Amino acid sequence: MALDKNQIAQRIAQEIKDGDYVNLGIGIPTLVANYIPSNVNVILQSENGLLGIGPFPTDDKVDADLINAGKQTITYVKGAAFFDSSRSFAMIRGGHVDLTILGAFEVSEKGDIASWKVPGKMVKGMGGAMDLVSSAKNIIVAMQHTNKGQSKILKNCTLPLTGVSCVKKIVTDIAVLEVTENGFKLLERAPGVTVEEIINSTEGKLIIEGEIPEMKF
Amino acid sequence: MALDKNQIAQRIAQEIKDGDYVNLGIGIPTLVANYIPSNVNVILQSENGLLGIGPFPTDDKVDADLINAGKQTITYVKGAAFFDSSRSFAMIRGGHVDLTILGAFEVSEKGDIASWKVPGKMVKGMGGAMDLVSSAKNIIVAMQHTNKGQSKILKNCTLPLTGVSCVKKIVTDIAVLEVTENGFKLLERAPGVTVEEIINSTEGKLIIEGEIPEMKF
Amino acid sequence: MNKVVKNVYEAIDGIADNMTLMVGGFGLCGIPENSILALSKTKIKGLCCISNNAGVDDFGLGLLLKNKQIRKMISSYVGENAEFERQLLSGELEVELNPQGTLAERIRAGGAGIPAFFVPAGYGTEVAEGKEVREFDGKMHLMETALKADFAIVKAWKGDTLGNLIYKYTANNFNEVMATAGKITIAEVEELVPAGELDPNSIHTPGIYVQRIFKGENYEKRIEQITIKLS
Amino acid sequence: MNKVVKNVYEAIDGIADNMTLMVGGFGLCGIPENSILALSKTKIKGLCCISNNAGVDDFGLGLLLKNKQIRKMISSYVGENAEFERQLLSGELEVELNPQGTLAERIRAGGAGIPAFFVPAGYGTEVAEGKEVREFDGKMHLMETALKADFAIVKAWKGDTLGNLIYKYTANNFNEVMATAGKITIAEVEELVPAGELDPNSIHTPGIYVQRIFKGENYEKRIEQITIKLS
Repeated sequence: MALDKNQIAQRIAQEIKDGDYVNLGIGIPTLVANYIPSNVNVILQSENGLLGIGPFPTDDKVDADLINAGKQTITYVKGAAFFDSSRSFAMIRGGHVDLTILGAFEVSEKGDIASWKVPGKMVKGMGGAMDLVSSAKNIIVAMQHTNKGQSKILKNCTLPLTGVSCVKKIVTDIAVLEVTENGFKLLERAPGVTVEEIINSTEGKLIIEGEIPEMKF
Repeated sequence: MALDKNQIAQRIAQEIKDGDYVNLGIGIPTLVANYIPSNVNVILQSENGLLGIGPFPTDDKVDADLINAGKQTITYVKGAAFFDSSRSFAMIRGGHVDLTILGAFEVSEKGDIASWKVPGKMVKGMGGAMDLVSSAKNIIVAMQHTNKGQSKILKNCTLPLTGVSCVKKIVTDIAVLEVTENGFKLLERAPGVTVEEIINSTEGKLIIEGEIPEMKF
Repeated sequence: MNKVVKNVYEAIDGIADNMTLMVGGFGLCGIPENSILALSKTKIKGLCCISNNAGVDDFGLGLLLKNKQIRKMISSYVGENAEFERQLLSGELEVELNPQGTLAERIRAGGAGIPAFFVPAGYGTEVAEGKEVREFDGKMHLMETALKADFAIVKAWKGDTLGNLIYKYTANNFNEVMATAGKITIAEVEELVPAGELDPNSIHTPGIYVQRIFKGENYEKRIEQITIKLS
Repeated sequence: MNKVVKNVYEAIDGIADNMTLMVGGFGLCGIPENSILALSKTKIKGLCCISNNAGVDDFGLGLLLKNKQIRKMISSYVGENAEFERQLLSGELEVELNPQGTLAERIRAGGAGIPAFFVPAGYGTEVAEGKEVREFDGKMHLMETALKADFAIVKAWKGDTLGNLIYKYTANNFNEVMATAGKITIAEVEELVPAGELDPNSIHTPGIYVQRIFKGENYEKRIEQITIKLS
């Protein structure tokens, strides 16, 4: 069974280590916050200028001056710090954020990522994605393995790139992949998904060594 | 009569306009603060991280965490702001300080300044002087016109430079000079000092047009 | 040293056709509502606006877009505005997209007297087109250049009569950095206090950067996506 | 996420021969007294210290100089120290002098992932030797490169258990910027409070930059030049 968005988020949450500073992109990555175990202390960075994102506010705590990078109202945790955009991206560019989790349209076997522009569609802009992917110590992509039957795990990206040779790991609806020098190494399968199904859904070079375990939740 | 240090400072104080943000160097420039008329509102910048230097503290107000760039204890005025060194020099380099007043060993007719290093003597370092002279909108130098009979107002500086083509005006113990494209333009004489004495004390090209007034205090 | 202006019209006095403006805010958060509204009531046109986003159809910079007062936007993300899309596709509007961190750093550089600097963001992408590429420590970087503006317009939470500013929470965003890069910086604030009332250790924008300041009125503070926890 | 260390010795654990350290402070103002004193009691030598100044003979970095623990200083002004002068003239000590603003910006760049940038300071002087020169907007600039350190050691007024720091007055100086540029940043603070007690709008150093924090003891806070107004 392919994973749903929440399950992808849940699997990615397992990658987060105690003490990590993490930037969560818009979409599935935002959901990751819901699955971080309570014994894992994590501080979430919001590139619009906050270290220490808290849960969504209750109705009476909504503050227009307190939003995340997805422009949703949020709260902040104890020990949070606010700063301006230049300092926020100095933090990101300087490699101080341990882990960046973001979505993508395509990833190549070299770790290139395309996530911001689809020719023929309105260009909305790259926002902070190019800064994040070019500087993060560790980048995990949350995405669908295929789109209308077409693989999005490719030899080369077909869409305009967001960054090159930067993605370290990918969690899709059917597999966990590591980007290595030799191609995508298959680490785990979604429960009930066969290796053959993953092979058939992957255009880029796939490395399969030994038994591939199912994801555990 | 040549001016003493306090008189040089007093004359320079006349150059300050209401609303100016001013950086005062160590030595004579620091004394300028004593002569700013009370109807002229000026904010003094200290490159170690303060906008809004106040007077020296009374005995009971001395605070080791509150010093100027000369490492003297100071106070701060109402409406002051503190910031770190990178932001302080961003302010300086960005040209936001209206006027920089500093001392010098030598100034050349091109506006070059030498103020930090004397061969054969212990090199203490340039501190913030190179940053200040390369970026200030307006630079006034406070200095002695001669040293042991040798002019310090030169065709070319002989000592290692602090900056090139940057000095706009010089107030010495005997004259006020403007640095122009064609040389030092004599603007004023110290009370009782003759134009001839200034000519004899100046090695660089001196431009004398019409009657040269005495400085007024 | 009188920086306090009577009202928003005095604040925006001097802004003219074809000028470059920086306008603070991220989405609709922390935007200088009063100044934008006042500009939308003028005939000023041909503006180049440096702003992370372009507002929504009927609020923020969307008001100036609707009036066709903007010739060019320099932004990182412009997705929430149908009129914007129409003008872009019709060729009426020029857009330069920058990675958000590069945009912020170019503005900082403009304020800090740094004409150019190197960043990794955008290497190998279309952002790199026409830019100098250089390797440092085995990693490829692009040379990016400083941005300045004729006027920077920012919104702060608290300000004093000397122009010192403090921003609230994530309403800081591009405001603090933009305040440093305007030839003239206009600050509209929710609270205007006498000099000396703000903690000097907690100033975000020292007054040296602000030429005009006024207390804004009737802040709507519209929220793009109200998300709440049901508890 | 436990950043609070027991004492200064745990804080400096891992600092080893020939490492590069950044040490905050301007003159003797805002220096990490506890950490320097502790280092002076170790056998660690061959250090490259990036610090605006070099202390005085018997305080601050002067303590490490006296023990010959420092191989190289990167500073802007080093004038208050006779032992320093002796070692420099004898060739025991290497010194690299940077304009103060360039030094601060190189450190910021190190923390901000900017490998190189252009500044006007030092053009036409001996500081320019060996550096790339480039003209921007009719003005000559030097290319300067980023500085990083194995350890950055800073002193703050207040800190919390997550490493957020607030500096007091001009004791901030190089501390805030250096905190961003250490692979490991050690913060000693006068007051250590639980996370949540500092105003999140007033943090100078967000905790992400600080790996170890402790409450310092017995601050002497020596003053180089006490100047008072007789009133």
